[in-house]
Amino acid sequence: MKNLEVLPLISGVCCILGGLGVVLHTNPINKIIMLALLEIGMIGLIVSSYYLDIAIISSICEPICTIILLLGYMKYLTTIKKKKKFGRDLPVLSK
Amino acid sequence: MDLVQYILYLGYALLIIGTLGAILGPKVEDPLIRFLNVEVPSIGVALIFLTYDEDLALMTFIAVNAILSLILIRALILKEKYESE
Amino acid sequence: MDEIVVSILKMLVAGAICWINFVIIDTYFGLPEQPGVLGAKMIGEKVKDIGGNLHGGYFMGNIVCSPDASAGTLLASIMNYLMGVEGGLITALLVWIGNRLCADPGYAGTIGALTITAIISLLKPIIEPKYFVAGMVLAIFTIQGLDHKHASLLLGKIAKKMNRGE
Amino acid sequence: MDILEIVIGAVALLMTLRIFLERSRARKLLYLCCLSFCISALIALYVKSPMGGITAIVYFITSTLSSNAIAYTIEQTKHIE
Repeated sequence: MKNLEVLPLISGVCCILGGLGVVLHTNPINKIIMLALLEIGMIGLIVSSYYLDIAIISSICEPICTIILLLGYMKYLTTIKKKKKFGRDLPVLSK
Repeated sequence: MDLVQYILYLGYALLIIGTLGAILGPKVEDPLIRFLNVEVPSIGVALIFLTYDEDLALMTFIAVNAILSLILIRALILKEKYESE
Repeated sequence: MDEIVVSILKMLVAGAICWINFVIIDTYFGLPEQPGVLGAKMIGEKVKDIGGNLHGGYFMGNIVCSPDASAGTLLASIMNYLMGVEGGLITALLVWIGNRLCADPGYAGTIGALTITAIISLLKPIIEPKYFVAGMVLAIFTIQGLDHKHASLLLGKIAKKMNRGE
Repeated sequence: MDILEIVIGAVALLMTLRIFLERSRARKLLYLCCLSFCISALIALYVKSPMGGITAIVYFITSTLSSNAIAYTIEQTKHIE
């Protein structure tokens, strides 16, 4: 443990706490914030082994993944709300 | 402890946490929450790729992961939509 | 032991310079007046709910949602540490591109980067550029990380004194 | 280890713990912004070459983009829930 620098130590703490946080939280937006923390840890570990080009590619792909998850969450939420509203109305209409 | 061993053990820890969390985590009956738990072991796999110096595999894995999440979340929305009709 | 005290003193002085630089530039370009994007409005209202000031909350939300003079200060001091004066100009270009991606006019970021480049090139014989990197982290820690209520009250008072925001 | 890296590392460790323990969603974003400042400074102090500076700039701008999207979604879904 004595020949490690500061960046790998911080990134390791980010990875472990982010992984526990994604599993333990139950609201999807909280889970996505914790996923951002986990990806911060992964980028730090990639940089600390000097793969700088892969770090650039990875940090460009991270907001794309986040935006896809957020758009999907909004669509999913509106679908569930619409299903609940129809579920109350539809038997009345079909009678 | 060496840097390589440190990253390797970190990747194993993320794999174990993520797999157990996807099976018996809290409120896992909702498919969106289970899908978000599955993202954790994929980052563990990326760290293990990093340990064995597979740089091309790591780059491909990270890029494909973004596209894969698009397909899976589209499938979830379609399932909810077909169940409501 | 004497060396450590001197380096901590240099870091604190550099932090004070960075704090004054980015707060004045951001307030002058009207960050506390209105939220630039929709997310900054939500953060300002949440900060107001815990007892802070609304305009200080808009300031903090605008820092989170787009790279402003704070990001310009940090990145320009990084590139000055690594490349010299040319790095500051490259940073101004890249921060402007990032600002346009976040749907912002982008004057605050570039002017912040150019100002800190001028300050660093003036002060280079006394304080080396790597102290500015750590000083900027301490400066952003006092605003975003320490205590949101009192920080937003202080920012609101500064905005009122400079006639930006009520 | 340098004294500057130790100070920045202490700030980053404190921010990580406060993100994990905070209840409100909007204030987690403020702590996340401070953490990405710290990591960007640590990358530049660790690599010490111009390519490291480019990596730090690209990382910081894209992390800002991601937190912008999260804040926008919190505002949008407040009316639905």
